Amino acid sequence: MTTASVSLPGWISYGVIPLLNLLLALFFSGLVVWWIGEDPFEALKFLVQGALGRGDAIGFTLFYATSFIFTGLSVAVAFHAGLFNIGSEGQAYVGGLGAALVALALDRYVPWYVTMPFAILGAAAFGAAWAFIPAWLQAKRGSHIVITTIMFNFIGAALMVYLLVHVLIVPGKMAPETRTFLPGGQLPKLDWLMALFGLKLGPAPFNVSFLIALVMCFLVWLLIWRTKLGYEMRTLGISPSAAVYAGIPYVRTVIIAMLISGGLAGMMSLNAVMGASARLQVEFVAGAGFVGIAVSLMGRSHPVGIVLAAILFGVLYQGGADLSFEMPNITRDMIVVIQGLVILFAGALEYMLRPALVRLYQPFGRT
Amino acid sequence: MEYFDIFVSILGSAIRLSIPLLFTALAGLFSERAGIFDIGLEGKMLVSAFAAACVAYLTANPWLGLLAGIGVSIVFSLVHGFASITNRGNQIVSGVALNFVAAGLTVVLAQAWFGQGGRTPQVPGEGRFAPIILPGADAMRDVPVIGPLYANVISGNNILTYIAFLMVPLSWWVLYRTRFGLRLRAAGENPGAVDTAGISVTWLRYRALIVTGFLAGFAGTYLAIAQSAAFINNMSAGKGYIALAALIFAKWKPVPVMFACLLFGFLDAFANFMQGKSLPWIGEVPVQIFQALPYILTCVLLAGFIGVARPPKAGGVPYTKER
Amino acid sequence: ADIKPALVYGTGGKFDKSFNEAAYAGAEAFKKESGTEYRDFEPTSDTQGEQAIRNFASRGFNPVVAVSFAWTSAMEKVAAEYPDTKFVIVDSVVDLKNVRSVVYKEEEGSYLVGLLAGMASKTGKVGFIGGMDIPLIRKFGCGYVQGAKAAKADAQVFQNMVGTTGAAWNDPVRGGELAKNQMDQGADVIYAAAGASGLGVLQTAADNKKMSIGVDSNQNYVHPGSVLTSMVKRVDLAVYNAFKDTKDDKFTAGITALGVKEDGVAYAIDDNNKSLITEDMKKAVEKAKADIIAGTVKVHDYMSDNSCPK
Amino acid sequence: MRKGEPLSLDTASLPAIELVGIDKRFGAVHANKNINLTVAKGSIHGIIGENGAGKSTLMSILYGFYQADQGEIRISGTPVAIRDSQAAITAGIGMVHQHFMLVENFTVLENVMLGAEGGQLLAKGVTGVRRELKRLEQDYGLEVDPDAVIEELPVGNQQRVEILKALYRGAEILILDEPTGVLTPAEADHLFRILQVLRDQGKTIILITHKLREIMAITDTVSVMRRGEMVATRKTAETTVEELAELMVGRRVLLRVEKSEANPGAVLLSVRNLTVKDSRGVTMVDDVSFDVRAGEIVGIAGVAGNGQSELLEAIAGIRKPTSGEIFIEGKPVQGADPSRLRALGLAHIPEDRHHMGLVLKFEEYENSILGYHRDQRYGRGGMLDLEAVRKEAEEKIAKYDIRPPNPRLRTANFSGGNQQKIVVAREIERDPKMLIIGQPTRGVDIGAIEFIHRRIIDTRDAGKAVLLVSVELDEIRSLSDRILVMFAGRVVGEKTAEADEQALGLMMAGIAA
Ligand SMILES: Nc1ncnc2c1ncn2[C@@H]1O[C@H](COP(=O)(O)OP(=O)(O)OP(=O)(O)O)[C@@H](O)[C@H]1O
Ligand SMILES: Nc1ncnc2c1ncn2[C@@H]1O[C@H](COP(=O)(O)OP(=O)(O)OP(=O)(O)O)[C@@H](O)[C@H]1O
Ligand SMILES: [Mg+2]
Ligand SMILES: [Mg+2]
Repeated sequence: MTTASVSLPGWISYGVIPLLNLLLALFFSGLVVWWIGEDPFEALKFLVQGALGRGDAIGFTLFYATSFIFTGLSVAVAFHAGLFNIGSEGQAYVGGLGAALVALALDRYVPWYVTMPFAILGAAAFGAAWAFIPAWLQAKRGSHIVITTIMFNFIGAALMVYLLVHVLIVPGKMAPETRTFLPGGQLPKLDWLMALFGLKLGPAPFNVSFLIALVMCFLVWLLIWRTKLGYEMRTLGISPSAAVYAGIPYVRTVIIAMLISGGLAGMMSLNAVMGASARLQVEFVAGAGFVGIAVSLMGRSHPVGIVLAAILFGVLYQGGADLSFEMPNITRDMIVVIQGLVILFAGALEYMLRPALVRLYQPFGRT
Repeated sequence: MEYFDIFVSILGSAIRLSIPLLFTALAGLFSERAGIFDIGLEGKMLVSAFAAACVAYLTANPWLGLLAGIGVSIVFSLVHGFASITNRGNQIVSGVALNFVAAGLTVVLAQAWFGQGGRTPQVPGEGRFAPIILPGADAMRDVPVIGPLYANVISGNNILTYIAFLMVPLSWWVLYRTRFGLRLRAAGENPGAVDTAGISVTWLRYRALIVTGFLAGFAGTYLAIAQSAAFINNMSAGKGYIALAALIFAKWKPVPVMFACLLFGFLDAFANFMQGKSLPWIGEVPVQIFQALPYILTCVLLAGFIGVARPPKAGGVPYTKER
Repeated sequence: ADIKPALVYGTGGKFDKSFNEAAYAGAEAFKKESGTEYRDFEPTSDTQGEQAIRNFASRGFNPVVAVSFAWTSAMEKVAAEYPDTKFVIVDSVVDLKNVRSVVYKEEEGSYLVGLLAGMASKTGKVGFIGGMDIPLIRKFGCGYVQGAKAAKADAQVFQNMVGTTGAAWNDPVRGGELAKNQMDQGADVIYAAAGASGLGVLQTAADNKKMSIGVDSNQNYVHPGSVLTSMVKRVDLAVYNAFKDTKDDKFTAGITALGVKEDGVAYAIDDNNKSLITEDMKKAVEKAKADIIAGTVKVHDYMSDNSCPK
Repeated sequence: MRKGEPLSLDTASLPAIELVGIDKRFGAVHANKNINLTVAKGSIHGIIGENGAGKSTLMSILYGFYQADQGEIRISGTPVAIRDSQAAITAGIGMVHQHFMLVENFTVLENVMLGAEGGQLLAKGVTGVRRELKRLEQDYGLEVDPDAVIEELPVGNQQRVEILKALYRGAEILILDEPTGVLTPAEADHLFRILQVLRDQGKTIILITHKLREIMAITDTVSVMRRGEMVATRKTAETTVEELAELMVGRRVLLRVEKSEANPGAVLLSVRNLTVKDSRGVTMVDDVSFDVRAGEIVGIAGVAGNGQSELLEAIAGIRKPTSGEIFIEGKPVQGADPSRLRALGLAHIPEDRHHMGLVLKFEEYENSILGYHRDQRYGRGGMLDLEAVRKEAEEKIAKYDIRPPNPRLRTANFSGGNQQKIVVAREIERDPKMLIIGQPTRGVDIGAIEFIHRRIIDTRDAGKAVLLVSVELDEIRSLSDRILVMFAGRVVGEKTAEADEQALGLMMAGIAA
């Protein structure tokens, strides 16, 4: 008997299964740690302490989480429309250009809260622009968006490097990066928010873009489940043939979904560029776009799930940095391994645990 | 420098650069023809490069390195199979996942074992696949036109290069002239037909993935101990994706795959060559343009401006009988 | 005084046989001499540098030495957060009261090896392969060109960069491929200033029986008989001095520029390359060195005006 | 390969197939409930049952395509474990599936060889296959070009390839799952002649069909399935069409729907010289013209695959016509997209509710606005007012007696009949001017059929234009005021509802115009 069509209650589908997936991923990561001769439990301890042990650690964790919320939302929005956007990385990168240009233009003249809305627009517009061509190619020419977005990650990297090396670099400076933004181009830190919980933020770059991310979560929820456009996207995502029947314009919906997706990815740069480093740097995205895939898969493409998964990955990122510091034998690339395993278990092997859970649950669930 | 010499030089470079693409694209050919999209080629290449470099470094024997590269790559293929065949997971997602695991695991292990910033130590000369000078290469060198071609392009490559080109007709033969090939192609078009013919689709697809692992193992090995002399983190640097693009460009056929890979290799070589040089009228072209060119070209190809590619019909869809 | 020194490498990794390995050697030398333990950290990506530096500072390590221009902005930030900690940055300038910036006159060292290359070349064509395309690396190339032209006025110098991002330090395949290109165009001596990518250049030169020039550390031993010489950049000195000065309470902030005169940059001769350097070459290069120290030869610094005299 | 091994005497008298207590569930669907079936050797055994009754499932279990959850299979009296199709083939079973199991871009030869290549290398087997194909062609009149590519063959020939595949593997027992659904009557007759030859040679044949006429014409025995159960087995000679129909649906069947005389008004929908080609450039609809007036039902009859579906899709805006015109109230609308057509008052009940009419993963209320979701009554501007949507969904649920009456239930969890009601309610309740309908009662239980038929008549009586496509001739005849017959993409004739079934059948076969 197959179990695929048996439905499980939400708390199992959205709670127990992701948790088990995570545990499996951690278990295999533990094996790797053990294999290279370190104590996995010790490692886990360092990881958790490093991520949550102090105020600044939590600040870093939330800082990373902010980036992952943006990219996770980006992947999720596309996903709802049936599109697998692997290009959040590149869209975030190019989005950074938008944010930086706004910051560079305005930081001298106005305070940050005036710059911010323009920066949001700039980041989103540039990110969206970078998603547009793959979207158009998918919609009009049927080119597989997975491959085109990967290609655009590479193309975006080349473009950004060119601009940073030849155009935006401060003459005479070594590193290909823009000048440092003045406070008018920086997003202030959220010391006060941490203080509410009696924590000291310290040097952690946890900043206002976290709040923007939360607003975006709400807006994405609204979009997907409370607007006609969201309805169309979901129809298209679940059943393209039903979308045709319903007269939902494929080209328009695909392109809009990808523009929103790219815009959200682009806004990740608010956090990294304007919130943390106060300048546009080469490769500042540092894989956050790819983490977004894992976050979206784990969070089941729902904003609440995405926030939780993003924080989890924030813990991994921050804790992982500390872990590699405490146990030099374990490099931070361990996080990439965990990330891959999470994607594997949460995304590709999601049906592995289901039948067993259905069997476990069924005797109790039904009356 | 004579234009012809430049051409020969670029051609030689193109061949060297296209070999990993060729192995990888042929690897993808087998899995995709069997109905499994393989975006994880990149990761397979990477792990096999790592394994090959480790073993070649420890044993100073390139063949053992190759064996290790192939073995590890097959293991990765089997994991992909476990996720996407046995558990009917999304093939793209599992491929992406394996790419991450590969990128992370190789560096973690390399750093833990060798402490060289995620690289393996340099493989000694005898642990590598050295260039082979074909008979008469030096004598031929001065013969106009064919001389330089023979001496610099055809001769002077390592054994894996020749194996790669041999793999092209071999793949063709396996796909179109053997029972395994017939069934494999059928599985990619209509797995139901295979199943009702009394053949296990699962086992067939697993075997296709093993072939994929086998060929991707060559690609990684080539990168690590033929083209260079160590594993370097992320040394595949997107070649798996380019190979995939070549596969699409070639419409999933072995001989066109070879030409597509040569084209991409040529672009890469040309980019290297053009670096820092000026073009007439245009002036110095930023190297980034050349770096991005294969990716741009891939998009143009995918857009079907150069003919539409029809992928294997059942590709990307897990085979399920019972909904 | 008792000190807790710390060292943050560049992304190439500790044992890159080049830049980072030189830093490591300096730290080891200090440890051997003073018996003081130190901690080090190898970031594998750009984002890790800042956290590593901050981690060290926040845990009371002092001095904290970061060897790579890549950590400039990180250093600017962290050093400001920990004004009581002494910091050293190599290859870049951070203008803060508690930071010592150690920079090198790479153009001078590159001039010397360029001179040797020009003299050793039979074809009159030599090559330069840089890692990441940044002013610093152009500075190497520019000095090298001047040296080669000093040896042979009509010398032709091919110049290539492996890439434009951090990955360019770590791509020996492309390094080798670029070297092969240059050799196909006639170059018979190639200077690699490309971190780990340079290993590919050295390898390809050895495979093709051509000569190469190493960088940062003495790389003559990598392929004996094929590496003509190495442009040694004494990063070890910077690290060693930073540790030692702090221990002796003699730490000074500000910019230190090390050139030929200060022995900060040099060319390397040892058993591995003795056979490649003739007496004439040796004489010429020693004279050039003396001229530079004396100031009679001025090597143009690319970074002074972001251009190289043609 | 085993071919026609002589049967030893003691097994000859045993039944060819015995199924004992076969049980199969697909998740929540109980497709086969404790089924027993015995098929005599050398006979043609028919199986009938409504859509979804579980016929294909049962046969697929016998063929090893699915695994039964419980039960036993005996071949010639010996219990056999049929774990996969390989085991079934070895046991001498061949099957022609309802949905062909052919590799479309392979040649006939390659398809026949697949799984029976005769060695690791293809070259060896090829000549053998060719020879065998020739023999089979001569013995049974199964002609096909071995080097033709499947996707370029007409369906009838594709089916022959399926039969050839089974015979080539030496099948003694041949299962045909609805083989005539895609055939014209003439082709069907040809098929039946072949089946009789096979039976006379001692082969056992199981024939699944919906068409009682065929059952009466060719089978020796017939079994009836209903809702996963085997409800009866009869000797064909001893039963009647009426009895079988009653067994099939579980109660007396009303063959006619009560309806009054039509009262046609102005032309609302008209089609002129419409031609539609598919993606391969094959002409599916060929120069079709007709009108539909207010207050009448125009039925389109035809064997499946003669262009009816494509015609409907072209009118509904889902498929772009290659040439020709479509007018709604005189306005040309060809090429308009479905949402514009909806705005002009065209409602569409598609023939495939699972893939078109519904998003099965959506909750019921979400499906109740599919296609109309942009309407301002469901929320102002771009927002969706879920309260309003749910309220309306509840009203429709009550009016159409959709069960369970829960707008928050996932659509996949409704039964086929109720799913169809969701679609019908949505399309009719919008009070359209025109209604086009494809296969309104496919896979729907009899109660729902009557209900849906009633709504269609009511719609007509309210002065709407109705265009109805169905492969069920009875349905067409009982609902339509005028009947157009399609064959090979063309409208080959027009009849009134009173037309003789024989005449319609001949037209559907493309024989008489
Ligand atoms: N692979 C499957 N997975 C899940 N459910 C299935 C599957 N195949 C059939 N079903 C369900 O099992 C039931 C019986 O289906 P089956 O195809 O056997 O009916 P049938 O009698 O052949 O109908 P038809 O006349 O339409 O061919 C239906 O409810 C159907 O939806
Ligand atoms: N494609 C499918 N996906 C998921 N569930 C399905 C699918 N097809 C059928 N089902 C489930 O199978 C059940 C039976 O479907 P089926 O179409 O056979 O209707 P039925 O039980 O015969 O009811 P009715 O009397 O209305 O025809 C439904 O309740 C539905 O939940
Ligand atoms: Mg059926
Ligand atoms: Mg039913």
